[in-house]
Amino acid sequence: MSGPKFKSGLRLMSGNEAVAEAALYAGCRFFAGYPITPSTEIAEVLSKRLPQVGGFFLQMEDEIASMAATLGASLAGAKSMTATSGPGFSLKQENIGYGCIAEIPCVVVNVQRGGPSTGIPTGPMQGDIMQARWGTHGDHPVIVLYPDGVEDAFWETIRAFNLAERYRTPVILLTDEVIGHMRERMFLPKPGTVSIYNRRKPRRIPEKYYPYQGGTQDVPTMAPYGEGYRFHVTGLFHDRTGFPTNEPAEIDAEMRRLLRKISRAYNDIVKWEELFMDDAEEVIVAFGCTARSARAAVKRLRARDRKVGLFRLKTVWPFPERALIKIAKRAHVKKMLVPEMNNGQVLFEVERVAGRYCDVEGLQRLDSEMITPRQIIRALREN
Amino acid sequence: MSGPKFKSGLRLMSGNEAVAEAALYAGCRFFAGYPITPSTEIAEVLSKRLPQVGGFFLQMEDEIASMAATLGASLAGAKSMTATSGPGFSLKQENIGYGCIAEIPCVVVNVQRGGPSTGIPTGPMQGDIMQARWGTHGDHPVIVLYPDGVEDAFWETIRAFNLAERYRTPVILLTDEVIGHMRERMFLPKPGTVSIYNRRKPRRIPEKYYPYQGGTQDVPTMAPYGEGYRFHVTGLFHDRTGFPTNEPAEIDAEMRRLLRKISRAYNDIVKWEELFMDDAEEVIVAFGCTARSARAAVKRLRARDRKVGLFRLKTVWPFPERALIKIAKRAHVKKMLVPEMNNGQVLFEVERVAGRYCDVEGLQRLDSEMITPRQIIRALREN
Amino acid sequence: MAFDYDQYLRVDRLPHIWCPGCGHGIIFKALLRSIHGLEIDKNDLMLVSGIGCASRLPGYADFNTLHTTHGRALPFATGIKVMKANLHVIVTSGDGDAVAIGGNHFIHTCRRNIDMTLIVFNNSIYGMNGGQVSPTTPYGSFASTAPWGNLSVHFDFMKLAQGAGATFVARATTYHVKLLEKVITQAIAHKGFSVVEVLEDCPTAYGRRNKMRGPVQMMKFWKDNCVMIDALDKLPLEEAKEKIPIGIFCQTTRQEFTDEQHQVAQRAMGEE
Amino acid sequence: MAFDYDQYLRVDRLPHIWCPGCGHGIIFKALLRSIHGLEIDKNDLMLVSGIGCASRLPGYADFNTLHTTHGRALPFATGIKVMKANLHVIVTSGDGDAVAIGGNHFIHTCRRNIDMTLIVFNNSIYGMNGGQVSPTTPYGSFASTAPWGNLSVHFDFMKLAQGAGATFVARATTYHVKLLEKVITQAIAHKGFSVVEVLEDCPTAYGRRNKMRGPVQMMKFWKDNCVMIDALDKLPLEEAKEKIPIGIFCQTTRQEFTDEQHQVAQRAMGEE
Amino acid sequence: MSNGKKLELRLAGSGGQGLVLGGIILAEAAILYDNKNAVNTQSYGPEARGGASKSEVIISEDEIDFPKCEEIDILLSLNQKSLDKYITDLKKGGILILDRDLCPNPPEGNEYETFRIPFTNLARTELGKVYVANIVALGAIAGLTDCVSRAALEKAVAARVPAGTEELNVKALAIGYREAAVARVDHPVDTDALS
Amino acid sequence: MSNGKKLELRLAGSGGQGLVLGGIILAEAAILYDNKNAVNTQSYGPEARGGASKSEVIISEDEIDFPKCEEIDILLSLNQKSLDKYITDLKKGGILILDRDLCPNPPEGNEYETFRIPFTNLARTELGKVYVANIVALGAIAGLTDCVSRAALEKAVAARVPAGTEELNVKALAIGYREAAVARVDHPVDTDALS
Amino acid sequence: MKAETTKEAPKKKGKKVKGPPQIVVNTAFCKGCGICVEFCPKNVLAMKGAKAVVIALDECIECMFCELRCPDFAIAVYPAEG
Amino acid sequence: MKAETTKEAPKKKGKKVKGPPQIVVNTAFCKGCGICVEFCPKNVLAMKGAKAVVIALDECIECMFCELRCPDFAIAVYPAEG
Ligand SMILES: Cc1ncc(C[n+]2csc(CCOP(=O)(O)OP(=O)(O)O)c2C)c(N)n1
Ligand SMILES: Cc1ncc(C[n+]2csc(CCOP(=O)(O)OP(=O)(O)O)c2C)c(N)n1
Ligand code: SF4
Ligand code: SF4
Ligand code: SF4
Ligand code: SF4
Ligand code: SF4
Ligand code: SF4
Ligand SMILES: [Mg+2]
Ligand SMILES: [Mg+2]
Repeated sequence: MSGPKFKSGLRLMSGNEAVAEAALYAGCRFFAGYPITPSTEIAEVLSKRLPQVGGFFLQMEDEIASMAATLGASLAGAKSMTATSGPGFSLKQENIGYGCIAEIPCVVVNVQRGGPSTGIPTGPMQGDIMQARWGTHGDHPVIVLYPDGVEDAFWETIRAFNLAERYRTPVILLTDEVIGHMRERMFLPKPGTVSIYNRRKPRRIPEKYYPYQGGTQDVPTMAPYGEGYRFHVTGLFHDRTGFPTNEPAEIDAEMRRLLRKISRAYNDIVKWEELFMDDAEEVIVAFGCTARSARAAVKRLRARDRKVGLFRLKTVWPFPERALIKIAKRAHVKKMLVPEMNNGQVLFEVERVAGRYCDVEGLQRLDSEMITPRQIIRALREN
Repeated sequence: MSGPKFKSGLRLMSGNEAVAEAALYAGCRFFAGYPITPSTEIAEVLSKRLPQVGGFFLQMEDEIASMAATLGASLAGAKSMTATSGPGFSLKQENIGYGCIAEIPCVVVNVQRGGPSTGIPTGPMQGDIMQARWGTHGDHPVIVLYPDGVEDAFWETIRAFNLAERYRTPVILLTDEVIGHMRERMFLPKPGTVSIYNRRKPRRIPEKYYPYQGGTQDVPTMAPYGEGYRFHVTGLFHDRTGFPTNEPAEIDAEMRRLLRKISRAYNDIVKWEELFMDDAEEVIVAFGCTARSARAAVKRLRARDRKVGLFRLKTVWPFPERALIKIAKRAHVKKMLVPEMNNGQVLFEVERVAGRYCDVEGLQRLDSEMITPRQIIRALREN
Repeated sequence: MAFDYDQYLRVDRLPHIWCPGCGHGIIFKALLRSIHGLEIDKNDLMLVSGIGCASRLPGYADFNTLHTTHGRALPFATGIKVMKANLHVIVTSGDGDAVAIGGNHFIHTCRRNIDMTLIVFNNSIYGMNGGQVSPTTPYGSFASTAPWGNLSVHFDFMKLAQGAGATFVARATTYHVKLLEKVITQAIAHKGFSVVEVLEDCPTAYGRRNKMRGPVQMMKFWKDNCVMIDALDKLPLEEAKEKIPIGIFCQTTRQEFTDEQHQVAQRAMGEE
Repeated sequence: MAFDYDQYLRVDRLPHIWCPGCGHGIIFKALLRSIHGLEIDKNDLMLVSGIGCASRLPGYADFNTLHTTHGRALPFATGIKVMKANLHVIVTSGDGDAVAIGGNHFIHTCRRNIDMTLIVFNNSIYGMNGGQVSPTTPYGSFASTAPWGNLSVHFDFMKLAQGAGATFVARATTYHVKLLEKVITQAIAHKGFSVVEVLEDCPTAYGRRNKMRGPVQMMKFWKDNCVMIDALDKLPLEEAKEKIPIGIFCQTTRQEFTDEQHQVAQRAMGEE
Repeated sequence: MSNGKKLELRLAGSGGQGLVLGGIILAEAAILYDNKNAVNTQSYGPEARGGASKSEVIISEDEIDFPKCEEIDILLSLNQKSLDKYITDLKKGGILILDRDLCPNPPEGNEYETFRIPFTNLARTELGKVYVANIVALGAIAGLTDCVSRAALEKAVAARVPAGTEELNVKALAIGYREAAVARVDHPVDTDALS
Repeated sequence: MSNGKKLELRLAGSGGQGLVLGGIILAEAAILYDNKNAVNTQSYGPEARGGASKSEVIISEDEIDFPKCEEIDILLSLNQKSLDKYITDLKKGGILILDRDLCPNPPEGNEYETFRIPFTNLARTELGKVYVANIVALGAIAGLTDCVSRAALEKAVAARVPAGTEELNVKALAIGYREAAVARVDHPVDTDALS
Repeated sequence: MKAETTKEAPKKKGKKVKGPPQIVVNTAFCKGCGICVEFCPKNVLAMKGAKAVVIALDECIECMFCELRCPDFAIAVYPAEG
Repeated sequence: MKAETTKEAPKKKGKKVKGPPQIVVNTAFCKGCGICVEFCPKNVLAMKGAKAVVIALDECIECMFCELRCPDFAIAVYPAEG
């Protein structure tokens, strides 16, 4: 972590600023984007900050080009990032899929706004949870993180880069208009004190390098372009050499390795936070800005001796399904409540994994206003 | 149904040809597309056929423009369609979302190929099931149909247009490379014998017309542009007049009506096919080309007195969840098997709705080859 | 004579959201006068836009109006025009809408020569989104995403449109209001695709960052630096180089796309 | 003297998938000779493509190679070039890849003047996808999606590139192989964005539908109808109008994008 | 606010009146110099200028979970439109601080402790710069409610305003404090009771 | 194929050899003129010309569920590459029909009923058009296996080939039938046993 | 908007009025940009607070530029008849 | 491809060879497009079946056009030395 431009210490920062600053700590040196409310400040901060640390900021002609340039820069060896919101996230999908199959590390930030379509650009919603998982065509694994505040946004951004580099894959960092724009206390660490993962480069000589040979961890090493390793990258199905194949057996092997490389790393990737969970009879499963409301609700209810707990998703995908099943199976757990600013997206997953062990209910808000602690309390009381 | 160019009778046709021809029967007079394997023949047939019935075919500069022009033409009063495959479907998502919130009827065909990304353009897969539901940002309802053969493709295309017009919404017709390219017997009906639904136009005078007032069915009437009704359409949240609003209560009302207009029509929209289901102990839930394998497997097993049945989704979204729950609750139903050419997408839904009542298992194939009847039989035998 | 704008306005939606001195309103008014001058029935006029400050315009005008997605107004409009050839279709786009995200549709619409008019509200910036650099921001200018100065040369709309095959290409400014009305009128009357670029000010998002605080200052800039294209030759070369030409750059005719589409249908229906 | 192509080929991947007589192979070879002539180290050369027949080229060449998504080669390449300024970045695109779906990236890359070379394999058709009409298909020609004849005028690449601000713009054909090699060499040597359009044949998807069954016939067409741009003046006007000009259309210099990016970083790092 | 409770403030006005900055300064004063916790959020419409926009600050010594105001203790409004729109969540007995001239119609009755101060006019007449009205208002808020300490607020203002305008702004702040002090003479405020 | 069973045929060769059309003609003969059921599928690589491609036809009197071949009864191959790639699913005792010159290495042993006929050469020498080799092959397939009736096949060919070439193609078909007839003299085929 | 006053416009917009020219500023719409003031060739207009006002009606030559350049539909000039 | 024969190329590609010019057609790669044949100014080449063959080596003027225009890396001309 070099460069004179890191100022550690206490700050008031917005979530978007924290994401931008964290990217620099994580080693990001390339950003390509197309501005869109409410993610724009990430681009604005980085347009100023990246050159200060010797990096590059490109405002491209659209979101598709932004995603493409982000992937290109990563192939050339950079840690790279792009940021957007709903409409732009939709446009990036094709190239996100490319990044997954070509195994190109990068971070894609989606600061969710009110949708569908143009919706309400300046208002928050959480309607892109499923899109983050299923937005591009074809099956592929995906890592999606979702912080719930400024400090968390900072650390989850760093985690996003580390996971991207470790697993050679695009990582999606979801936030929302509330997290993105709200300003909170942020303690910026000393540069150099943050633990950073850099992609593994090949140790073999170029002639023996296979850019898509998974090895024991299923994650291939990655040579940057232009450093003596001349290899081929394609979005077609390919074998370990990177060249296209039509052979069913090879396609199958590639797909299964891609899926396995993420599924086997469940413990490393999937994180969550528990609050008052030990004896909780009612469990609120929440994420992002809505987890703030849930936390307030849980504290207030605990003050009234209600046995309520909070299970906050930090990793949304892969879904923390093993953890939730365990909890749902606890004898004293009666119900899970999933409050979301959408029509019930995570609710689907909780129903799927926990539905056979306990009651699962949703609480949805679709008007681009935050769910309040009171609403959650009311929802628990009602049932 | 006019025009001299409809030739009824027995034919050998491919699925893509049947979709194109059915569109004409349904009254489609506008198609905008960008060619992509394996959907291209739909465009090719329509480039020839549309002008013959007085319609218009536009090959646009990309898929985004194709989707936009398709929506524009519909607003101008035409039944319109576009067709694509994986990568193009990803690109169309933003404007599909626009079509949903602006309530613009049209049909979007996705002939699924092998993916993710460029994958294997000439091979089949079924990896876009979830994308068809969740591909665009923000929550909105969606109608997705999936035929399993040429004749079915013909009739489901007509149903897609009818549903689009009846519910003022884009309807997605999923097929796959197998259905699209395979040639089968097709009996083309006499023009005029097919029942066709046309969008309801306003009966009120222009001054009293509200383009987004739902009425009892929640579906607003629709005036075409240029016929004396001067109204406004936007992708922002809007009130019944069509003009933008930031008011939470109005946003909420709009979102709930949008969702309700589809959910209340469940019985009209959600269709499926049952084969040997009455006494089935093992139920195969299948769709598209894989349903062909499943049907073969069921027949062969029935010949061996195994109590196996087939539940074939014709409507994938909204998911036939009520029907499946009823079946899963039957005492003699022990298991559901979901064979898919993807990593288990419909499996998620079946687990969610039926998981608490019976065993649910998946059978996945990821190598761009069809699941064979033998594989299905083996999967049933194993457990 | 005071022009009665109200006849074309959705008066209950006014005042508009644009900032004090924003050029968008000046162009809007010129457009309404042009439409009036051409005696186009309100029911026969279609206004289409994408996303941005400029793109809010159709919401205020009492025609058939459509506010689409960012950058996609032209293909939406194309679908409409082909189906309803009798409509006069006018697209109002910001510079970003038209040639950043919308650049591909722009060049292809020029190429097709479909009978529509595009009016580009060129304030050299992304106004609505808060002042980010645009493909029309001058080299070296500042923007919220160009804090070190813009590194890229801006598009010359006139050259780009002609390079792509447009048949009517003109430029005016919000200072030159009479020229503006005149070229918009000619553009709408033109059979084929017509592009009018209007140089205008955005005090909020552009001016503020580029030492042009007020709209007045920016309009003076147009006044002092723009010259009618046919007067350019008469200036000494050095001086001419410094000037921004305005006026009609190109006006030709060739096969129009909607016509062709309808002719093909005629041909095909005839062929038994 | 027989040129040793093998030194630049992934020989085990040959023969290539292109049809008999497809122009792509001719251009490929000219490109390899140009690279050789410029004495560029194989490790310092980056080939990027989109999707299409032409886009399969990088897979056969022993450089750093990248086969991206349809139409997006240029922005991928931009990311690479900015990060690794020492790489010679060459993009090989089909006409559809470059100016149908990729049109926006094309004009913006021209505008930015980033030091890369784009070679457009212009066979006037979507070859790989099976013969659909392209923005470069001549007006009136037939394609699988233009059974009634193509209704749109095609782009003039040379005008479009110049209109968008490219600093090196040239055209050659697969018949004029020596010119081809020469302009590719100059394009790669050019500091800034260079565009080379190569007119070539696609017997399978284009020729077949347009009464040009064989590649030979198409190459003869280039031979008979193309004229060096500087010789055009010497022809009688009527005759000149019928000809297709080839050669270098534009060669200028201005600030290059990667340089600027690096200079800004220098500036910003200095500022404490 | 000497107890551990939390205080909810809302600053309302139109785009361009500097209330976003106002919220940031308050939050920064609390966090960086008063060693408290704070959260600042905003909401605004599509207009770049004009319209009704708001900025909210919650100040507390504990963690702040829900970041939006639920029951507002203090509402500042710099124009009538925002006052009408955003007064709803002000709690009974809450403190309402208005720009006297730009909010000609204050709520009737005495549900709220209302203070009407001509911020914009003071900024124009005493400092010659309308645009520091927001800072005058900050001074008045702090002076009326002790939500942040004066030393903290002065440092926060100086750190956030454009270089070269520190003096002007600290003066603006002082004017705000003066107005507050004057007002409190006739109209005592129980700052301890806040929240 | 006089019983209700189904017959699985695969036509293999390289792109451009007309096997897609061949499959269509066979299926159309079965459906439109023989009043049977049929399904035709294909698979091909990225190459527009060359490579290994295949076209499959299943003919049956019942519904055809699974549309791909599982156990092939009849395999035609017009080049060696396709033969090598696609022979795998030909069932034991199945009928293998090869272009003699373009498939120089037929499988060894007598697992299959193999017929080697110089389709391409016949088309070139007897008709002067290489491109009707596929139709010659269709004639031979039908002549060897009776998978569709001759009347049906003739009608299907005439309906599908470019206008003006009907005669040429029917002649090509006749040549195929002749070759089949000749071959069956020495090499009897039990067409009833098929499938 | 209700708080602000609007000078009443002549009954029939678009028609010339009798008597001297009339210049009407709709103060509810005027955003005070100053464009009309700046570019009036005869200094007929001035800013008062944040609104345009007429200060020298007699000087007006009815060139209409104030109206044409006002971005806010806020100023209208009704030329004198004849 | 194995079924087809390939004339062996001179050991060192890119080097001039001793003796008369050599023209080598790689029949495994030649797709028979006929371009080399058509554009050889001296009719040195001809098609035989679907492959190019040399029929008049002596006529060759070493212009290289056959090689330059062959799309398939299938023909190489090794000029005579000196
Ligand atoms: C797909 C997408 N990307 C980005 C945005 C965010 N956005 C809204 S308006 C705009 C640019 C507006 O600039 P311009 O088109 O020049 O219009 P102006 O506001 O200057 O009139 C942007 C980037 C969006 N709405 N949709
Ligand atoms: C997003 C997307 N849309 C469409 C396609 C289908 N497609 C593949 S190649 C191609 C066009 C190829 O034409 P061109 O770029 O001219 O290259 P050529 O094959 O002629 O060399 C198309 C439309 C695709 N792969 N991806
Ligand atoms: S931000 Fe700029 S373009 Fe948008 S309304 Fe304000 S002045 Fe006009
Ligand atoms: S289809 Fe056309 S472009 Fe593609 S390889 Fe064949 S000849 Fe070349
Ligand atoms: S009409 Fe002309 S002279 Fe009269 S006030 Fe307006 S600008 Fe001034
Ligand atoms: S131009 Fe219009 S908005 Fe501006 S000051 Fe004059 S009247 Fe007011
Ligand atoms: S080198 Fe020239 S002369 Fe010799 S064979 Fe080739 S084309 Fe003919
Ligand atoms: S040009 Fe090449 S591929 Fe074509 S015939 Fe000659 S040697 Fe063969
Ligand atoms: Mg703009
Ligand atoms: Mg092409």
